[in-house]
Amino acid sequence: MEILKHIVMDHFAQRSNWLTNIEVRVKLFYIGIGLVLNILSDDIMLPLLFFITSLLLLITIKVSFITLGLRMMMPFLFGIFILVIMGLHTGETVVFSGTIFGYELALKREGLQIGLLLFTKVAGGVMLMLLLSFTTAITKICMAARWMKIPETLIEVLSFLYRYLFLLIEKTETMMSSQRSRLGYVTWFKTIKSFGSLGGMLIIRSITRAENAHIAMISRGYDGGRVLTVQLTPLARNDYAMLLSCGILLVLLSCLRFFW
Amino acid sequence: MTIKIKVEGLIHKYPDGTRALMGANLDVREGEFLAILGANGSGKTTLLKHLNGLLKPVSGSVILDSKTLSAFKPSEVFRKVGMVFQDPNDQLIAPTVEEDVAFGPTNLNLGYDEIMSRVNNALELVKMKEFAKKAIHALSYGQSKRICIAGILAMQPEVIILDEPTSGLDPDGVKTIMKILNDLNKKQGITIIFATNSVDLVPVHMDRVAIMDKGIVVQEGTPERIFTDSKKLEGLKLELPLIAQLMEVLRDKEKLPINSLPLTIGQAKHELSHLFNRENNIQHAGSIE
Amino acid sequence: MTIKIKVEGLIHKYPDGTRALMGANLDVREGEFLAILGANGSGKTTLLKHLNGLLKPVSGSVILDSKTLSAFKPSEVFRKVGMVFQDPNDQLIAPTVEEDVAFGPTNLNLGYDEIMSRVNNALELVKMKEFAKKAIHALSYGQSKRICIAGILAMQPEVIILDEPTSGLDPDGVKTIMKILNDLNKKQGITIIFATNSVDLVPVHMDRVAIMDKGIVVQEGTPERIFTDSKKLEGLKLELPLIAQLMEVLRDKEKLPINSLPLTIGQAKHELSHLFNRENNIQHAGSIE
Amino acid sequence: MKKILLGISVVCALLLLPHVAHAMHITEGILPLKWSLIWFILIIPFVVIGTLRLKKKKRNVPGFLPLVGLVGAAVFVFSCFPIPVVGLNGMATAHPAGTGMSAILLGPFVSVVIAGIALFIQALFLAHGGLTTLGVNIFSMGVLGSFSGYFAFRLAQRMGLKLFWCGFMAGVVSDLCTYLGTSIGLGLLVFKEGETFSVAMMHSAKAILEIFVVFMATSQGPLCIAEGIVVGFALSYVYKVRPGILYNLRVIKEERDAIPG
Ligand SMILES: Nc1ncnc2c1ncn2[C@@H]1O[C@H](COP(=O)(O)OP(=O)(O)OP(=O)(O)O)[C@@H](O)[C@H]1O
Ligand SMILES: Nc1ncnc2c1ncn2[C@@H]1O[C@H](COP(=O)(O)OP(=O)(O)OP(=O)(O)O)[C@@H](O)[C@H]1O
Ligand SMILES: [Mg+2]
Ligand SMILES: [Mg+2]
Repeated sequence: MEILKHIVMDHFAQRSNWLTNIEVRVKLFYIGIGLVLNILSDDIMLPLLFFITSLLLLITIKVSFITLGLRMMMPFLFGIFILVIMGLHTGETVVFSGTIFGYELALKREGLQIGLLLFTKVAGGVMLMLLLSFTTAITKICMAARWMKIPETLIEVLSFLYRYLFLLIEKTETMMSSQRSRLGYVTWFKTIKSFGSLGGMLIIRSITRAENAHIAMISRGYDGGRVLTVQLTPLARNDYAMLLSCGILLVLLSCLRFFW
Repeated sequence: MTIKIKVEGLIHKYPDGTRALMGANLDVREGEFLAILGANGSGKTTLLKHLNGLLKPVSGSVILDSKTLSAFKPSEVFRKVGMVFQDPNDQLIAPTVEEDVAFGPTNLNLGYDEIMSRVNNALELVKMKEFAKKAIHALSYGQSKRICIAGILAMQPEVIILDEPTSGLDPDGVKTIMKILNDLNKKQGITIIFATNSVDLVPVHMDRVAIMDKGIVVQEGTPERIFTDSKKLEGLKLELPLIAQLMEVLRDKEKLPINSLPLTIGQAKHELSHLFNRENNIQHAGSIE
Repeated sequence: MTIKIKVEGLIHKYPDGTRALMGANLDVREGEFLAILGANGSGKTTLLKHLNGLLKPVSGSVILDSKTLSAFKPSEVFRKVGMVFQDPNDQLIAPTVEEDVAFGPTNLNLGYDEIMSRVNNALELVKMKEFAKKAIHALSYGQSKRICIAGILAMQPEVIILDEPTSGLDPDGVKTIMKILNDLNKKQGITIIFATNSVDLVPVHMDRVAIMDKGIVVQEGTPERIFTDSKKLEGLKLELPLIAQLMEVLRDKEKLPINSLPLTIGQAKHELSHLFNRENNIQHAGSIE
Repeated sequence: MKKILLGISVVCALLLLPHVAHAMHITEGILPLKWSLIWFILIIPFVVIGTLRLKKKKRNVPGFLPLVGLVGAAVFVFSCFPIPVVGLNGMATAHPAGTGMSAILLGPFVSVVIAGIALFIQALFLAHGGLTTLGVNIFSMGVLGSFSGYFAFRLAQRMGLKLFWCGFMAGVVSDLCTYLGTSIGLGLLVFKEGETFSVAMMHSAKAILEIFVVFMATSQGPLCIAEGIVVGFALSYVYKVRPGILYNLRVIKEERDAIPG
């Protein structure tokens, strides 16, 4: 639960600043191309560049470093893990070797180099993603998804899920607190059992809520049609300008590689 | 006054066999502010859900504008009669305020401009205009309540039904909601039906009261007619408004000469100061004498 | 009187950056019935959750029985301080009433007989003995509320914390719960802390009041000391109890000679009958003269 | 000296693993474009069928949309339960996959869609997983997890086991398969173009196996069991309290009468 409490929060995206005000399609375009270039890259400069520029952009809107650090932690650990795995499995030049639990292991230079590249790609890619999520509310993404002709049903499920996620987290926390304050989590088995009934309650709660939500929807005239309503305004001139400059920037970035 | 909604002999049985309504009768007059009182489980919510056809009765009928409800298309009924549920989290389904308020009008198949103007109007009426772009989960309880009302207002209904809209709100929040509802009732002429457990609100804001008990409406009338006797109300698990309780005690225990039972602070003030002045005058008269 | 719980400079920040407590101070005395009032979002729930360690403060401390909370094992704290949350559905964990009340004692690793006697006692105290075998989902709202309290009582706590236990209950349900709590407080000597939005309950049942605003406790004292002025309370989004509102109007607008502000029906009756009798007596005296 | 360094790095990896496995999803940036596309193509049929089913049910079953959204949210929250387990790395908390549960409640195809949406949200807002790695993650958690869990549940039911054990099987199997999927996704990274197919496969298989073993040896092995128990308990809890729910979702065949009050 701690994870959720700390991280599922879009309040940065709810604020108003120059990054959140950029048209969502422009942002998606930039981030999308950026992510592809990032995984295509075969040296560490481009990923690092993405990492640094995104970080700088996020700093301009005063994102707290703690939040940023918390979100980067998991991908970084994963990156280190990949570094070790690649080191163990790829290449010829053995750097270190030995046996552990009777199992022969050897770290190789080439593998470590690839691992390092992957590590920077993780850093760059994740920072690009964070740039998107810190500056774009999920509803904007839903709108853009509709514009991209993603099936409406999927978007509706996404927005429902997102809408009720916060509520269920809060409810679950209260239920957990009340179990905890009656000592439901004192031993391992009790903990597992308490989680079991918590899971059960969660299912029951979500289903009764779904029934109530459906009744409320019917009473507001819902007959199986659309759920989401507000549409994107058509792209304006400065959106195109932004799009163009992003495009030029990306082309420049990927060309830059050849001069390194 | 014309009858807006007429409920006749409504009987409802839930799938599990609970008989929640046992022949309820009720008249809702056009343009009135009607309170529905009743103990927990007396069938208030069940009755309200029949008024816009969310539940279907086993027998009996609901007549809206002198036409039985089953003769309407559901969408027509929902357009005329809007319902605000007790828990705002059940009702707010879209991720942002604006989208949620637009949900109803969209289902009416209006044009985009019409939808947006209705959304703006509704938000204006509940004084939440600047929250249009906010995420629903970032609202406080009282704010969500107001958005629920806006969502219904955007459908421009003739009747609004509210199920315990003030429970869990602080005194200031209660005042705000009641002010909004009173404005809608008095200025826009919307008929309001309001289920509640707080008897103290009733004499201040409502024109008429219906009391439910065990699935039927046992009494109907003006607050002055209904709130006359604490004994009878106790049997219905209710009580007099606090001011009335005080005045009743003064009348019955202290034998003060109070005739009609004042229910609100205004009435009680009037009555008591009157009484006091009379005493004073008598005393004055006495001393002059 | 000994201090049971002492809260010193409590600051709490939710993960999203909301500063819900900004240095709250509070003394809870042993055996008292303390009300915590405050507008929606003023930090009542957050404060209460600190009192049994469910939340950890950023800074400041909670001292229970003159030992800081962090020096206790969590299970010890939960045994001493029980908490009843607002929504009973969030708390009833087991499928039947009996199993649910037994949940806490079972986790204390007591013997079967001890568990059963505690369950029976607890159910007796909340007057729900005959419901022992009922399924949880077959209970009414007020009944579930009482089972929640029983579940906490079965752990034999020294302090019970309740978060808005009366919201959504009918007047009769409110009376029952308040009677149960009063008995627990007066007869069993259990310290009770009670967060609420209904100011009218406070002067009738509670010994002391703490008022919260924007994350701090801004006032603390007896109801008589706190409820003196409607202006100040309005700034805190609260109001005087209805009876006090009436008496204030009589005193300030009608210039009736009322000295202290009566808060409950009993006090008001006393004051008013006194007033009228005095007048009557003077008048009498006058006419004799 | 070298040995010590190696030892340290392996121990580091082992210690880190539970945290990595926390996320369970392959992080953004790790897959090269080729693999990323291959995985996306692999999952397309499942997602398309799932979406079509959703669409059809949305039209035919009133209230299906909020149901899927809410159960999806519930499963999302469920997958964040911090379950304490003991592994090689000592006491740690791990998170269940949850797809077993959603597959039981909503059927495997819809469950794939739900998993996809959950993964999308996690990628963006938790930085768990990623956008270019969405394909492989949906494959391991959504497709493998859902179908294996669903079939394990139905199989156990066919064998006449109690509901608890059916849920247990679903939880354990779907969790194992999810990790297997993640291991495959990671292990295939060492697959090299230059080598002959069989040699490259050998290498990859070795890597897959190693990763999987490391996963299992740290907290994730015990987690499978724990997730099984939790899912089992949760289902039997629902069965005890509101059997009608399971019946309406077609999880169980006959509706037992409500508990006599
Ligand atoms: N979905 C349901 N299935 C079965 N019984 C129900 C259902 N909803 C309500 N009931 C029962 O019907 C009766 C009337 O319930 P209703 O909710 O209408 O009462 P209420 O007056 O609104 O009470 P409250 O003040 O607690 O909201 C109660 O006995 C209740 O237990
Ligand atoms: N889990 C949470 N995360 C972030 N902010 C929160 C959380 N819970 C409460 N808050 C915020 O903290 C503040 C205090 O909340 P709290 O729930 O303590 O108020 P309260 O006095 O109990 O209000 P109410 O009368 O509505 O119950 C509010 O501004 C609220 O929005
Ligand atoms: Mg009701
Ligand atoms: Mg609260």
